[in-house]
Amino acid sequence: MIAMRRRSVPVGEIVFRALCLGAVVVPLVALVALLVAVIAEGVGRLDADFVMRFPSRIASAAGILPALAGSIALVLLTMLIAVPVAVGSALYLEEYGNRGRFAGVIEVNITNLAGVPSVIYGLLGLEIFVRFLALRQSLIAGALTLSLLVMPVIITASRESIRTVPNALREAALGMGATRWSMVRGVVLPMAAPGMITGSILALSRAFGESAPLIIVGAATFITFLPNGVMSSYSTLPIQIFNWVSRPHEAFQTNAAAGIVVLLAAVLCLNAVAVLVRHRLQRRRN
Amino acid sequence: LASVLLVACGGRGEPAAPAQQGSGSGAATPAVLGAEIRMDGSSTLLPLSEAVAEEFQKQRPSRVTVRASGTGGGFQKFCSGEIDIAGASRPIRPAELKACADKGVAFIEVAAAYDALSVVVNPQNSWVDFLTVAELKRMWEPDAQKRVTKWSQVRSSWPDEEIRLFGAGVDSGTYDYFTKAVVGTEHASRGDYTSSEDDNVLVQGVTTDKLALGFFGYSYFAENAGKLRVVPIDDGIAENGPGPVSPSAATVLAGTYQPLARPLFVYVSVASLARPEVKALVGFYVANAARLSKEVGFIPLAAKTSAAVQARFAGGKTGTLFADGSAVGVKLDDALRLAEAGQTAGSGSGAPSVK
Amino acid sequence: MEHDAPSLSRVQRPLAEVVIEALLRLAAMVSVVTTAAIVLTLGLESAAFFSEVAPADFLFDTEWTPLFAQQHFGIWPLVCGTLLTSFIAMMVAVPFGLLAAIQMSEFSSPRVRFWLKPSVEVLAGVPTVVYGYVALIFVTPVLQQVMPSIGAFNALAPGLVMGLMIMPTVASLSEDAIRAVPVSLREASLGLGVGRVSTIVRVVLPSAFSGIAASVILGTSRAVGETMIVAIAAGQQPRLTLDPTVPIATMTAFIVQVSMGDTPQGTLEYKSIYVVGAALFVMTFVMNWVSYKLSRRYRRLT
Amino acid sequence: MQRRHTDSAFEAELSELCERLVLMAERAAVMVETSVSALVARDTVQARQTLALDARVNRDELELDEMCLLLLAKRQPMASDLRLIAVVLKLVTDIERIADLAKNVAERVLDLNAEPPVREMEDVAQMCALVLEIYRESIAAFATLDVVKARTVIERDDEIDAAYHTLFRSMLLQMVSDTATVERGIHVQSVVKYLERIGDHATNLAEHVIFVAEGLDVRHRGLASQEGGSDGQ
Amino acid sequence: MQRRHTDSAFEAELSELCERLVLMAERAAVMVETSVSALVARDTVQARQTLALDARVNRDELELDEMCLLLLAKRQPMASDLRLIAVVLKLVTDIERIADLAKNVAERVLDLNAEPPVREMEDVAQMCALVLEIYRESIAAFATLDVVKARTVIERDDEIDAAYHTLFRSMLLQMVSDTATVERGIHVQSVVKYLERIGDHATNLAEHVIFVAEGLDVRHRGLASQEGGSDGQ
Amino acid sequence: MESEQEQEAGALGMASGSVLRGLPTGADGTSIEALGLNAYYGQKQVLREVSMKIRGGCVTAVIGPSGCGKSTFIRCLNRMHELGAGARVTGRVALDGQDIYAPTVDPALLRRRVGMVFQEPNPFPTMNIRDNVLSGLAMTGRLAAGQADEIVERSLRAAALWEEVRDKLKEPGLGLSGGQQQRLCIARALAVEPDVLLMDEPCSALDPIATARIEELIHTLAGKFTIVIVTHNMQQAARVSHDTAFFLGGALVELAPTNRLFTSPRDSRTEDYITGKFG
Amino acid sequence: MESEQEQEAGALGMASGSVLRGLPTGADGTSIEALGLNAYYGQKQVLREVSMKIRGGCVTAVIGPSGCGKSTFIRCLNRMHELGAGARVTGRVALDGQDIYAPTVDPALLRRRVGMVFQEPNPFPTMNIRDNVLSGLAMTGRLAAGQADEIVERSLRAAALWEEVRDKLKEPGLGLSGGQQQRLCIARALAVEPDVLLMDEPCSALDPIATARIEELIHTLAGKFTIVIVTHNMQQAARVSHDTAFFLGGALVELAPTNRLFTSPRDSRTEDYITGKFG
Ligand SMILES: Nc1ncnc2c1ncn2[C@@H]1O[C@H](COP(=O)(O)OP(=O)(O)OP(=O)(O)O)[C@@H](O)[C@H]1O
Ligand SMILES: Nc1ncnc2c1ncn2[C@@H]1O[C@H](COP(=O)(O)OP(=O)(O)OP(=O)(O)O)[C@@H](O)[C@H]1O
Ligand SMILES: [Mg+2]
Ligand SMILES: [Mg+2]
Ligand SMILES: O=P([O-])([O-])[O-]
Repeated sequence: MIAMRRRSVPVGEIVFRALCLGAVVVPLVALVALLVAVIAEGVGRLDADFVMRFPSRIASAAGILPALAGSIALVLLTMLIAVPVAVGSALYLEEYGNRGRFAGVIEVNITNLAGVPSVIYGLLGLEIFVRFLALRQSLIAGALTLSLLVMPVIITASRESIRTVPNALREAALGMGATRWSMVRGVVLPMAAPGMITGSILALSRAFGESAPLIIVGAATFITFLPNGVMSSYSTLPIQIFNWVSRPHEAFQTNAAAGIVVLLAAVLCLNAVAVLVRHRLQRRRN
Repeated sequence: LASVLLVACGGRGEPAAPAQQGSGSGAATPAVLGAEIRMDGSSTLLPLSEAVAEEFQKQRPSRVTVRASGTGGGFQKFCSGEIDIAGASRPIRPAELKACADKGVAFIEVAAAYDALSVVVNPQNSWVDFLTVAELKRMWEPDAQKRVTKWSQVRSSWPDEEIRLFGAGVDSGTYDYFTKAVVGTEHASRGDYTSSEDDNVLVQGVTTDKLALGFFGYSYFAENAGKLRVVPIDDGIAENGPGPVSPSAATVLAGTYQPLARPLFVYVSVASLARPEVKALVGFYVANAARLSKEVGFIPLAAKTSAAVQARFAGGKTGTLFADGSAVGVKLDDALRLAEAGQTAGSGSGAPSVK
Repeated sequence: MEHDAPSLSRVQRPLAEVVIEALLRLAAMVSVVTTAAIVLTLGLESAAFFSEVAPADFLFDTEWTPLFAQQHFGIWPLVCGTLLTSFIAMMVAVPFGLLAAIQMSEFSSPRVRFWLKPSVEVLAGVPTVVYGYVALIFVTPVLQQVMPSIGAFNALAPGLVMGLMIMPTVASLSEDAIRAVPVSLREASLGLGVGRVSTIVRVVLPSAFSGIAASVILGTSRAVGETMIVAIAAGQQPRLTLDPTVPIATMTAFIVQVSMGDTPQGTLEYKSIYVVGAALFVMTFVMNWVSYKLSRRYRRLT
Repeated sequence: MQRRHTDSAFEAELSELCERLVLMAERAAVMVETSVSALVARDTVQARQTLALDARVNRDELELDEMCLLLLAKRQPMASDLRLIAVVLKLVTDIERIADLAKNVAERVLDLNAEPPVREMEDVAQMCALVLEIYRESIAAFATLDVVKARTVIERDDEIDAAYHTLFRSMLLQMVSDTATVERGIHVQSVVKYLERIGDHATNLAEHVIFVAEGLDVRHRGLASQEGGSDGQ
Repeated sequence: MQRRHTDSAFEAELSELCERLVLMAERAAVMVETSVSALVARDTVQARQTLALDARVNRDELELDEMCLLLLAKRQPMASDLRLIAVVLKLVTDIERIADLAKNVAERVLDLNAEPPVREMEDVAQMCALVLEIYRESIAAFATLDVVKARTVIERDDEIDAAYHTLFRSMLLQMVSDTATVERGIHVQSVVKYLERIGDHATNLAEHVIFVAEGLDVRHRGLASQEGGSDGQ
Repeated sequence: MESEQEQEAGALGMASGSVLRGLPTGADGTSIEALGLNAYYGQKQVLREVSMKIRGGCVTAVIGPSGCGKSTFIRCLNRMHELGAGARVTGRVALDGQDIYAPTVDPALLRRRVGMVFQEPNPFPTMNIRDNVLSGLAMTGRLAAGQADEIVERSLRAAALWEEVRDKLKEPGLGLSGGQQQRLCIARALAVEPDVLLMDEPCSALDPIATARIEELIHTLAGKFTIVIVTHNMQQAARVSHDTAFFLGGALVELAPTNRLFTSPRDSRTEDYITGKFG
Repeated sequence: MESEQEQEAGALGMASGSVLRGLPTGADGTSIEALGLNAYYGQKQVLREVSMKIRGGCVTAVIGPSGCGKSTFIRCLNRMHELGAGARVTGRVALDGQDIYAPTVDPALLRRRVGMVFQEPNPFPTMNIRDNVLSGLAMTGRLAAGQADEIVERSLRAAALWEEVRDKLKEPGLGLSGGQQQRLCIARALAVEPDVLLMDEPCSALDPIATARIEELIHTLAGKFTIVIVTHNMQQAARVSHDTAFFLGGALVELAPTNRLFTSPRDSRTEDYITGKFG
């Protein structure tokens, strides 16, 4: 009979597990530290005035109203453009496109677009929208640029979501004599919607925090008004923060921190909503 | 949906206060504001332009955007009619003049304030007492690239340590002016330094680095005076004051801080002036430039000069005083005097005259 | 037997079907058009660039000063800066990401994982301008305490922060790959009397290798393409160095730097940001493609 | 068998199988009854009727066999179901044999009726009644899978044997005493023998009932228990 | 059955089943042989040997039944496999019955041996040889699933019947002529009857061989074809 | 082959009232006839010259080893096959004599007459029980306003599910047990009033209890509909069908009355398959 | 119960040389005895007071409806159960008399003696055939230098796979067919020289041919190892095992010699289950 006695305490295992735990805890602690630091720095500036005021050369009088309004307008416009196109695109690729070699090309194409650095979209927007289409540094030019940027995100999420719709359901619908579109509308869309919404919210959150391409397509740094149309100039919250960060005056760094608190609150809320939607989706699927 | 979420989330940190009237009073009635007034150009001038825009806003709600693409970038847009007002930290160049003329853009040149390009080092830098223009040139000229990398190469008594340079971005008028004044050729400098349109990069860079040396507008120095040490400059010309001179209102107005003192301008499109809100804004600009200059760290024009400028604007005098481009060391007063004498360039040479 | 069977024939496909399909196809074309537009813009401007600058200079010169009097067009300083920050970032992201992935997939209960994964993913959702701010305002001063010689702008701080930002990408994708390794493989290994750590290291990780590799490459691609952090905190000075303590410029930072001054179209500066963009695009494209292939492989494998 | 099969079709099929077997058994019983009553009454018509009934029982045999095969193919029966079907496969042979024996009786009747009566047949009728009672008992035991009843049947086989021997002896004495009765006597002895065989088949039926109900094979019981110990290679 | 079962264990089990059945059948054949040879030789010891052999056949019956049940439970047999197993279930009963009949013969031998010889038994031995030949033929047909051989067996049953009738008659005549021989004559007649029954069982075996091999149930053939049309409710 | 089927079905000795034989047949149901049917996936031929007649109102089971083309065959009967990439069909399939592959035939209309039930129960997860039943009509825009309730009840009753769900019609279909879900799917298919019901291994995802229920349901549906059922469980085929077709390598090997096929197949390949001689 | 098992196994009338009875048994193999075994997932108890003796050198099949705790039971026998979140065990399991839940027992060492084969064939995808066989030894650092080839051949022979793979030992294990993969997994388990082999539905993912091969293999392994096999195919249990245990609701209902259990179970719940009375 072979002994089953333990010979030694597995030190290696303990160390390994500690390392793994550390790998999760340390970044989360860093995140929390970061949040705390930023909040500590910025919370003093954070009041209703800060949100309701226009920018000012005097740090303590400055506010983020036009930037916030610009961000919201820009992001809404972006969603308005990107979501229908992306969802339509995902539907076409999954439900209509013949799954041949061409589909493979599109697949790689979209995967690649999702990984193209945002500055490249900025360059594209600058050349195409700002210059070629002469939209100048308008809200719509920014929104179109961001749309292209977030579209792959929504397309990928939507396609993944559509793919989780079992083929059997499609066949069930077609098998009862439904046409393709009535099948898509009746079966695929309702099932894939939560995934699409999750993807859209994540895209929204990304667009909300994006700044590099907007710098390139010319968001304004100092603006005294709220956007009043798609051709309006605009600023956004990240741009405003960037602008403040770039000022050598300490008081503006504080403003930047306060702006960051607002930005983070918004972005984290969006993430949380996305997580919740995803969770409900998973629970419904079980 | 998204917007509701957004507002709800954004509002979570804030008490839901009624919209208080801050400095942006009247912002809630955008319908009466008219078209946008677009200001762009010099980043040096940005603090002043922002201040003007902000104060003007208090008087008359309007839709003003201020960008800072740099003087060169500003002129590019100005001459293609994209913007109404271009800030500049140097006079318009002949090439830009021609571009404006080609597009039929007539303008009025308004001197706004003086600036003193300040050369700064870290407060811990104990060795730099002053710099001569020749030394600056040795540091910054194109040939210095990759060669002049040690303090000791500038002046042999200085330490044999790396020299880290920070300077304005190449789109800026500041850069143009500095290169012309120091190197002698506009837009000619070494390339291996930290060049940024972002002044904070420069301030931060010098603030935190003992081996650093940088140059930028006086206002940025003034705002961070505690963290920087400004270096007196000796231009070697006796009439500009003997020995090294530090930048200050006095030295600039006295004309002794040479060659790095310079006037700042705004250029206003004549076509845009037809719009009352633009006219009002520029009027406000001219009227308040002196007061606000001081506030944001510029050196206001002398009262006499200021009056001349206002008169020029009121008279709708188009064209530039500096048809041959920026002239280092030329004093604004001289230029205005010459202009008074009818020797203005620009209205005659390029720009179509406006009655 | 012929009871009145309903006819099976229909004259024409319903119009709505046709219209909808056409609309959807149009939407699907957008992404193709986007790629084409990117390639075209970058390509055309780059071609214009190379009509003025010899490609050899671009590839073999070691200095990048296109905006200055002594123009040099060697891309390497920018590439070097990019790779340096990316390398630093990956030095943070890979170990942390991988170990975190193991922690989440192997050592956490489903409930804990349910909270842990989104929390870690939040790190990737923080806007990059915030990270830039953090790198500049918080991290660099801390680093200066440790290494007094480090510059106010350097590759290290943004690299580290970028690592924090990319870590969830690596963690999340690796975790997917690790979790895609069937439980039965772990059980098979444990059932042979193999310990847990050995099982993870010798069975689970090798099985998830292509997925993990895909995540690392994708993370690298992110790092290479990341803009704001380096634009804010790395300084903006292209130089061919591997020293993480001095200011450097990355490809992305260069583009932003030039763009902040509104660069006149048609000038060499304008073209130079496109040529840098093109180089960036090629680099990230290759990485994305490899990552895609690898991730496909692990999906097929499991 | 309190609980029912989840598959109600299977349940129905199994009970149909049992019912069909009971029906077939009853048909055979009727044949026995008719044949002996024909013997007693010297009724040739009744004897022929008995002969005619055999075809129906034969068809029952074929059909029941087919049903069993189908059930085995369809249902993968296990345990008691399996035992039941296997037993039905065997019982149809027994019952068919009973019907055959009844047919044989009827044939003897025809032979006997061609001659003058050899003796009173009351006692044969009595034996037949006994056999039928026991046989029907065994059918009932099968229909309800009643083990107690089945054991009674098995025990009562001795009564049949006793009756058989009595009758066989009495007939033998008559034949020895009167040569003229030998041929007819042999016929009567055959009939009695047939009845005895029917009793044996009834016992088989009962043994199988116990097997279905309890999974206990009680055939050759004495032998199995005798040899169990000695022959375990 | 050219192709073999994928599951070689199943293949082996099926062939073991067949072999065991053939072995059992042969044991029964030996019993028949021994019992008749005891009859001819008036050999009480041999008769008792026959009786003893029966226990082994009985155990064969139980074991083969159990094997069939296990195969049905384990293998979900279909088509020819299913038919084979069902048929084996039935055949063991036939074979056990053959053994029983041999036992009965042996019992008669014991009875006869207690009395003086009644007649020469050569003709009975001849009939037995015929029955055994046919029976063994049917076993061979089963072992090789030889349908042609099986049909021969079925046809040759008439030969047995003819021999039976001849012997029965001759014995009857003797009994009628000599009352003293009645009791012993009846014993001999029983033996002859038993041999005839063995022949019937051999026919059964052959019919079942055809069913296994061809899936064709040839029992009661005449009847089935007569009634098929008329009785389709 | 056809004649053999019908002849045997009548000529078997057993009384037709027997439970064991007792699957009702509706002799006038819709018949389907395949004639020289070939099906392909790209270059790969998966059905070879299949010709067989499916008797109207009967249950026909299709058996055969994995990959022999069973699913493909029944998917050819309502033109679901052609939905796959590169899928192609040649030959004729006649539904009551009408060629379903004629160019004028709209597959959607065809599929309303030839319904389908799949391996996994697949109620639409976003719909409640009632909406699931009505989904076929709703998606084809044929749901008349007042009839909904009646259709729901009728279909659920036909699928032997009404009693179990009558009080929870508004609950999601996924809340039901697997077997109930499958019956819901059958109800859904019945709601569009098809003539033919194709079932592709409808019980293979179900436990024995649910399987028994579905088989019972097939018993009650037989006669009202023509049913074709694919199954790899031979016993199931033996239990539920009148006729059984055995496929091998894409070809039809034997089509015969079920009771005959499983006890006495004619073709040695059928014999080999059902007795487990695959090797 | 134990006594009944052994008594019946010996006392049955049939010759022990019969193929039908002919599973070899190794009477001196490692026996396992569970005593009052309870297993839990969090609050949920999934095994209730299971006490049963698994005879050494015999094949014991475990049957029962889905979710009755079959898998849990055999996973308690090599302490794989406790790997699940919230999983807990009380009671005793003795391996040749030694309590495997004693605190001093190292589960890893235990599992080397009690090997396991799973439902899905799961060769390590990153290893070739040879490395798969050696993986157990290699990963526990017990692979002596010169022995590798011999161990590979011995294990593969024991798993009846040697002839099929001897020429492609360097090819990946995933390249084999499903049935070969499962035999590879068995070879892998055998390479660490266990005394007991636990198999959790080892054929449920395989086709009938592969299943037949594995069953054959179990026949040849029986006697050399103590084997416990979970299966939901009653026929399979009847085919491969000496003893069969029937579980219901986490409790052991009946443990009996296989041949008896399927033809004449003693417990009416067993009877009901194997005759299909679930409702
Ligand atoms: N989408 C497809 N593309 C290519 N070949 C396919 C496709 N679907 C099925 N096949 C092939 O067609 C053949 C027949 O497939 P089919 O699904 O009809 O078989 P089946 O008899 O239903 O098998 P199973 O019992 O496994 O369901 C198989 O060889 C299969 O590999
Ligand atoms: N990880 C788990 N967490 C909670 N409960 C579980 C877990 N695994 C199994 N169970 C529950 O434990 C009970 C027994 O499960 P087990 O897997 O042992 O059943 P089984 O008899 O093997 O069933 P099957 O035939 O489906 O494999 C089931 O009710 C199951 O729901
Ligand atoms: Mg199929
Ligand atoms: Mg299990
Ligand atoms: O931005 P500048 O003022 O330096 O042109």
